Amino acid sequence: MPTSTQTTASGPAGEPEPDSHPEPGKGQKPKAVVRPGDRIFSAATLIAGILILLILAGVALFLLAQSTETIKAQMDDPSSITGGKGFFSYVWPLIIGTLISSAIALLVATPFALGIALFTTHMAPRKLAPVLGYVIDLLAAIPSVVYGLWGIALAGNLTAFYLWLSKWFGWIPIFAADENGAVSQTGRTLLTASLVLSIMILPIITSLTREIFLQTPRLQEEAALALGATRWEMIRMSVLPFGKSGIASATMLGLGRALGETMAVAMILSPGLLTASLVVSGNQTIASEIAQNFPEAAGLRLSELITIGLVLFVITLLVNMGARAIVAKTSVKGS
Amino acid sequence: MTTSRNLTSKQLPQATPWVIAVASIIVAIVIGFLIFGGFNIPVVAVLAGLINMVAVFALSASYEGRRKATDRVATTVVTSAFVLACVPLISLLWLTVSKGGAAINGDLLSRTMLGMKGILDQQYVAGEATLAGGFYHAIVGTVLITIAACVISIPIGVLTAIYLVEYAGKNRLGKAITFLVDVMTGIPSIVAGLFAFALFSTIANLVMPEAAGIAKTGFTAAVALSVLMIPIVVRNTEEILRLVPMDLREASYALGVPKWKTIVKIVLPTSVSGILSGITIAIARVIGETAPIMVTAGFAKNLNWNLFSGWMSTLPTYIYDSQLRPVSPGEAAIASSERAWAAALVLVALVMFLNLLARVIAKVLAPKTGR
Amino acid sequence: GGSATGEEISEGGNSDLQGTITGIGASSQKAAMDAWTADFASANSGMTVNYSPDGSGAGREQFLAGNAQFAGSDAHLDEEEVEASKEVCGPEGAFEYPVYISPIAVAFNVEGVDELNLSPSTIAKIFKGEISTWNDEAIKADNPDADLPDTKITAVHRSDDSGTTENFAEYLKATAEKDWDAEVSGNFPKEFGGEAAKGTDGVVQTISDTDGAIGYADASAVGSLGKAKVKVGEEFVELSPEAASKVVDASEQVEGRGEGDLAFDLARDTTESGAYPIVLVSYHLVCSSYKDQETVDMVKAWEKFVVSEEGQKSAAESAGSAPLSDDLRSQIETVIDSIKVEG
Amino acid sequence: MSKQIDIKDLDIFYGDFRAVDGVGMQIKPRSVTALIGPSGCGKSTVLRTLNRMHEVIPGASVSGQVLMDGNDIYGAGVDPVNVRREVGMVFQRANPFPTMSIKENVLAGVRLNSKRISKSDADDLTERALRGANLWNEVKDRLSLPGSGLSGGQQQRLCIARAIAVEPEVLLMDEPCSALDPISTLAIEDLINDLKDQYTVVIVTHNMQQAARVSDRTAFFNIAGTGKPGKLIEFNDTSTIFSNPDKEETENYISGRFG
Amino acid sequence: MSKQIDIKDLDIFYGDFRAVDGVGMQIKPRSVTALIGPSGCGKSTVLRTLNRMHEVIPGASVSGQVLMDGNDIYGAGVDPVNVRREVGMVFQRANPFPTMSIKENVLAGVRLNSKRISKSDADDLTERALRGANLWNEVKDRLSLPGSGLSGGQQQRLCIARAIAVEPEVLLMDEPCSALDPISTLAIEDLINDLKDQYTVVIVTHNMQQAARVSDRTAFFNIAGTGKPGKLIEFNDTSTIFSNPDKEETENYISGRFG
Ligand SMILES: Nc1ncnc2c1ncn2[C@@H]1O[C@H](COP(=O)(O)OP(=O)(O)OP(=O)(O)O)[C@@H](O)[C@H]1O
Ligand SMILES: Nc1ncnc2c1ncn2[C@@H]1O[C@H](COP(=O)(O)OP(=O)(O)OP(=O)(O)O)[C@@H](O)[C@H]1O
Ligand SMILES: [Mg+2]
Ligand SMILES: [Mg+2]
Ligand SMILES: O=P([O-])([O-])[O-]
Repeated sequence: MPTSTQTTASGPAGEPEPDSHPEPGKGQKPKAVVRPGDRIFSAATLIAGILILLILAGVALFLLAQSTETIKAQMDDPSSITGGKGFFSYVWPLIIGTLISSAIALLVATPFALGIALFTTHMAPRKLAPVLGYVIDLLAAIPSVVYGLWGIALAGNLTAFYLWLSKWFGWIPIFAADENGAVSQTGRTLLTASLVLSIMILPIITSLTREIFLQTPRLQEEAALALGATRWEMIRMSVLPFGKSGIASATMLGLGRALGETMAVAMILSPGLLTASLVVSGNQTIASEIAQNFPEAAGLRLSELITIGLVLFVITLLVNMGARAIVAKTSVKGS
Repeated sequence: MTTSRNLTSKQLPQATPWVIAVASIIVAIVIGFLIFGGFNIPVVAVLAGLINMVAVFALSASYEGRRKATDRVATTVVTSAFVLACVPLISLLWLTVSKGGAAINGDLLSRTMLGMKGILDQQYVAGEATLAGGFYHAIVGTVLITIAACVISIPIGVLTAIYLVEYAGKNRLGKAITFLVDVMTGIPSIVAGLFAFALFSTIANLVMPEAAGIAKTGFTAAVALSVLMIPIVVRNTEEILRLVPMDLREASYALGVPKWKTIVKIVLPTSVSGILSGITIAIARVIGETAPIMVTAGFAKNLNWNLFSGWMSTLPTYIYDSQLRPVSPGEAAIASSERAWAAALVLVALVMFLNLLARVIAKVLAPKTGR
Repeated sequence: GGSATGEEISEGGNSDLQGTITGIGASSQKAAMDAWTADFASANSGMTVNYSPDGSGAGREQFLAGNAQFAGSDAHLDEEEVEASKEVCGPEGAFEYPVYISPIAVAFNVEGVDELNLSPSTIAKIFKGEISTWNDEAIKADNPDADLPDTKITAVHRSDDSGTTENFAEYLKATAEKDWDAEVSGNFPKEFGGEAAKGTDGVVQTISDTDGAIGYADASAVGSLGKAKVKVGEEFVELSPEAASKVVDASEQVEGRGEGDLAFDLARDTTESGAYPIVLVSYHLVCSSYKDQETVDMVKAWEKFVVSEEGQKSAAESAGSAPLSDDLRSQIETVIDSIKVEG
Repeated sequence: MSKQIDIKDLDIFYGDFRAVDGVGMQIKPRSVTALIGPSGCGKSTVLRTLNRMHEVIPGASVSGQVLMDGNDIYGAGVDPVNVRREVGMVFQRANPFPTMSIKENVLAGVRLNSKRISKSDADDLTERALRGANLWNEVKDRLSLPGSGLSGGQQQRLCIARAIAVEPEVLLMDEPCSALDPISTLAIEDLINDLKDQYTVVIVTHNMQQAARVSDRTAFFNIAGTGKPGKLIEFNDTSTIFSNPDKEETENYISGRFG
Repeated sequence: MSKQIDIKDLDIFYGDFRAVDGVGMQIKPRSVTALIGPSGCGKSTVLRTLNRMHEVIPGASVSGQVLMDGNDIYGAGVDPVNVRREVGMVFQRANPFPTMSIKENVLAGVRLNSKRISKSDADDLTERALRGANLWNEVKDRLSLPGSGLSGGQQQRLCIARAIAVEPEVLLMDEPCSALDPISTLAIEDLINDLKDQYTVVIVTHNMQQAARVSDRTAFFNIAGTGKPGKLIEFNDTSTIFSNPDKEETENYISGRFG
């Protein structure tokens, strides 16, 4: 038995912390004792985690493998790519469209989702709240096709509004009318698609934030109330800070869906060339481009579509990295 | 010590918010007429909302003070956000329920599309026959594929979340998984489908190179759905597990309970309601998927109980197909549309049932905080 | 059409057959396929025919990868694909022949206008966005008697890659090349602008919902919308199944193909009287040889039924397609008869 | 300026369960009143009704009156927010805001009332409140670190600092020293002594010596058995309660061998 | 059977921060040892190292030895789970399992260690443990109700019952009575007295009279200032510590006007 020992905390599978204090010669690490039950269980969880990595690696590999044809074509003969000007000029309008629609969806949905979550957890009558939450959960189940049909109906009703927008706010490029002074006759614009997307991601964001708001420790809420905080101040002091990282996660989940949603956008959007204005027809998202062209695609075209899928994958990666960096920066040190 | 504060500060009468709301709407309509020369619902709504906000704040701030006013505005904003969000949501549900409710009948639930052709729909539309066809096969497909997807994703998802929360600490693998799970949420559903199909085609080619088209099965679809479902399960579960107070784990450790048992018997039951709700939302998310099912499970018109061989239909693919590619195009497409809405209603009801079930389970297992 | 005689049923239906055959491909054939599979199954209770309307491209891809026994396609195979088919289908490669002929309507929704005549170049200009109101001189010229409003034209095209678009564009390219300067493909040229909608149904719905809209869609789906008469030679031809079949009969087969390959180069620019040149011809692709006799029997029985008078009539009823001519049918039947076991 | 609190015939319910029955007492301004009694007798419950904090608990309700300088805090038109601004509270369990730094925790209440507070005022106030809670020396070098990183006792003192920073008129303390070491306890008791020059202080404590030391008047609550409501047994000057109580029940409880 | 604990040159770290420095003491079997000292001096920290509970805190580590009957609990091949089964613990804050009923809470330790226990044994054990924690009478009619529905003091006693139900050899208590009323405290102190016939008991307390009443030996910890590590100042028989301490520091602390 060693004369002196030193152990580190954290779980059996946790990485040992580097020796943080200078005690040369004193510490000799004994083998961590792990019970069979713990070993099996932690191994199971680890395997599950690694399985996810494998799946993701599989998806990435699949995308890469299928993209080689496009990459080759891009190098040998860029004009063979759809649009005739090479892959990048084909894909960048799609990237912009995707980012814009997801950003709008997120900007619209997040405040509403927080509103719903707050309302159902802290404002609604106690008996009513679970029912409301339940109804909103249901919306996650409505298939994209139905959202698509609904969105088409919505689009028709939005044309008047878009006309109005372009009349009064046309000086803002995103609300500008086209050269004939007209907006989309059908209302099937990127703005409409984004609004429908925002409704689609609403239940996903709401569900998680609601669960988190519900978990705010009573002690925290009481601390604020006892200082004479109004309900809103209590929410700002206790509930929102407590839920911060959860809100970020929920938003990321919503973003994932907004980025990847295919069918509803494909049905609603009247795609076209990239335009700054969101009230005329035009623009296209990656997911919708894939959905619309996949059935008839073969050979190089199929590879192109999968390559833009890869691009979307990378976008998701970058957006998530960015979001994480922001969350890490803004969250309070420590705690 | 500063000035003395009054207990019974001035308070607006209870009905004030409602009065202001109604007044705002009237003013908005008037302004709408004066400036824009017409009645436009969105304009009036936006205008009314803004006027209401300003009025509530102004009135409350001058009478009750700034903080109370902020509280009132916040309450108004949150409540209106809720109400406003409910409008599309209710409209969607209503659309489904009214259209589906009008069309649904027992025959649709018990028949398949086998033998279905356009002429039958034309006869129905002409009033010469009853609505033919049905989607029993799609209900079965949905249930089987969803169950299979759950069987794959829930253990992987929950275990991964446990790994992240209980074991990974701040190690690199944990961080990598957390990050990549986020990335995974952004995989477009069709890509998930293509991936699963490519995977199983490769496997099928290795195992049975002779057989044509055996890669398209319900199970392949379940795998595709799992790719979409796992990240949602992980993310939700992870967040919920992190909320379990350390106190409880310590209490258990101090009793000499091994870590894994602490997790299984203390941590999971404490958070079961949240986990189940996360799983339900994940199921709801994938149960409505169309694109990945079509590329992985094919498109069946007949009943197939076998997940591992043969094509399958699910309710969303059925709805998609009926709506976008009616059995009889043109005038009689309405018949396909009716079947589609009935199927949509069934799908929503299915999720509603699942949701209820999850809530009942959660209630039984959840922390008992009632005094 | 002819009546379904007992002989025909026994020809198309062999009730001893047991098994499943799978097809993938064009969505345009979906409605017809629904009718065929339903009828075929009632005559052959042991057999199931699956068809997944994933799209022509997917159909050809999957068929050439050996994942389906037959495929439906809105376009015939190109040279490369013909070569590729030899790998899965034996030395003679794939057989292809038209099974589904459907006129494409130029449908419109303009208040107060019930009939419309359009020349190819006017159509091209409308879809290019060069003509933007209904009372434009060019339209007036085609319709001297009509009372055309000054409504803005909303030209609706398919947002998804489709056989309908490809055929429509091919027609314009052949008949109004000066005006239609885009390359022919299944994708509508984005630079021409206009409104886009997904699927035949989406196009029809958008036209129905929008006053002043015009678009092209499979004739069977346009319902009660106005259908333009198009200028062929010197006359304006109304859309009808017979008129559509006429174009196919007037067309030439693609050169340099094998015995069993009945691919057509459609004569879009035909001036034949009464022919309606905006048609979509959708093919079936089968292998010249399969690995076992059962499959051969099943495919033969199935395909024979599809092209039989009865099958074509059923599709016409349910899906509104134009039946094949007797002449073409007998050619196809010879091809089907030559399907054999590999080796 | 401190306030007098008159409690009249107060019943408190948790749903259907009557937790406290018929309490009546008069809490004098500028004094310290201690509530003592066995666990579960309703001390915390009574305390929370004095600033309407029980309303946070679903199903909790009161009947009766609580008058502050004659105004019923349960009267019509009374805003619980105003009540709580004047009646500060320190809880049995420390509850600093975990996302806020130590300094932000102290200033949390003040920031609510007056958004604009100059940096130097804020610094002054922070120091004053933390000194008052006898925490200043321990944390002065880490004011910007999170409050949740402190030890239990330190956290509790932080909460006291937070409560006194808003200078309430009445201060309710629910076993504020139960997690504190003697030195901190001494400081808090001194603080309570200081506070009573200006404020009305009500404290729940299990430590009878503490009650004896800091309070002017003591209320003894007891409970007849489980499921029975807690009742106010005796309310009198602390000296009387500890030397010569009226009721035998009080005598028995006090004369336990505790100190 | 109880065990002797030898602590040898124990340093405890939170990450880089040295919280406790060079503690050495011998805890006798069948005795009660009290740890006293000002807040933040590391009493809780030392206590947690005796059953390796500090390992639950990320970054916490120890160097030095803790011998139980001569076996180093930090030695190679020692399973912390086994250590904790023999060394029970009651925390400063009550933490009943919220998903479990009162009875399930009491039986949690037994059940979770998957010992089969017959229903009548379980009932017996529940009653025994709850009586030992002086909670039986209050909860005997609602054993199947959730444990989180009890008052703070009741919850703490429930946790004590839960800890003693597994019949450990050593019992660590971190301010177990800080939320308890005198009657419950008395019962717990009696219980501690009973327990020491069989078990080794280590208790952290702020109540010096409690230390004086229940403990045989007392360890006084102190801290030189914030950021400095806590140190064991004096460890001796309780009577010596309270009547005639060796160190002036101890004397100063003890002679505060606390009781
Ligand atoms: N939220 C609640 N819901 C239902 N009953 C409650 C609640 N809080 C307390 N009780 C019950 O009310 C009674 C009084 O509880 P209270 O917490 O006021 O006691 P206490 O005197 O403060 O005890 P302690 O000294 O243990 O803190 C107890 O029987 C308790 O079980
Ligand atoms: N989890 C932790 N991480 C970092 N530092 C900690 C942690 N827990 C305690 N400390 C620090 O270690 C020192 C000792 O803390 P400990 O909780 O042991 O004190 P204590 O004597 O139990 O005090 P109290 O009487 O207030 O409970 C303190 O300075 C504290 O700030
Ligand atoms: Mg209490
Ligand atoms: Mg401590
Ligand atoms: O039949 P389509 O290819 O036009 O969908």
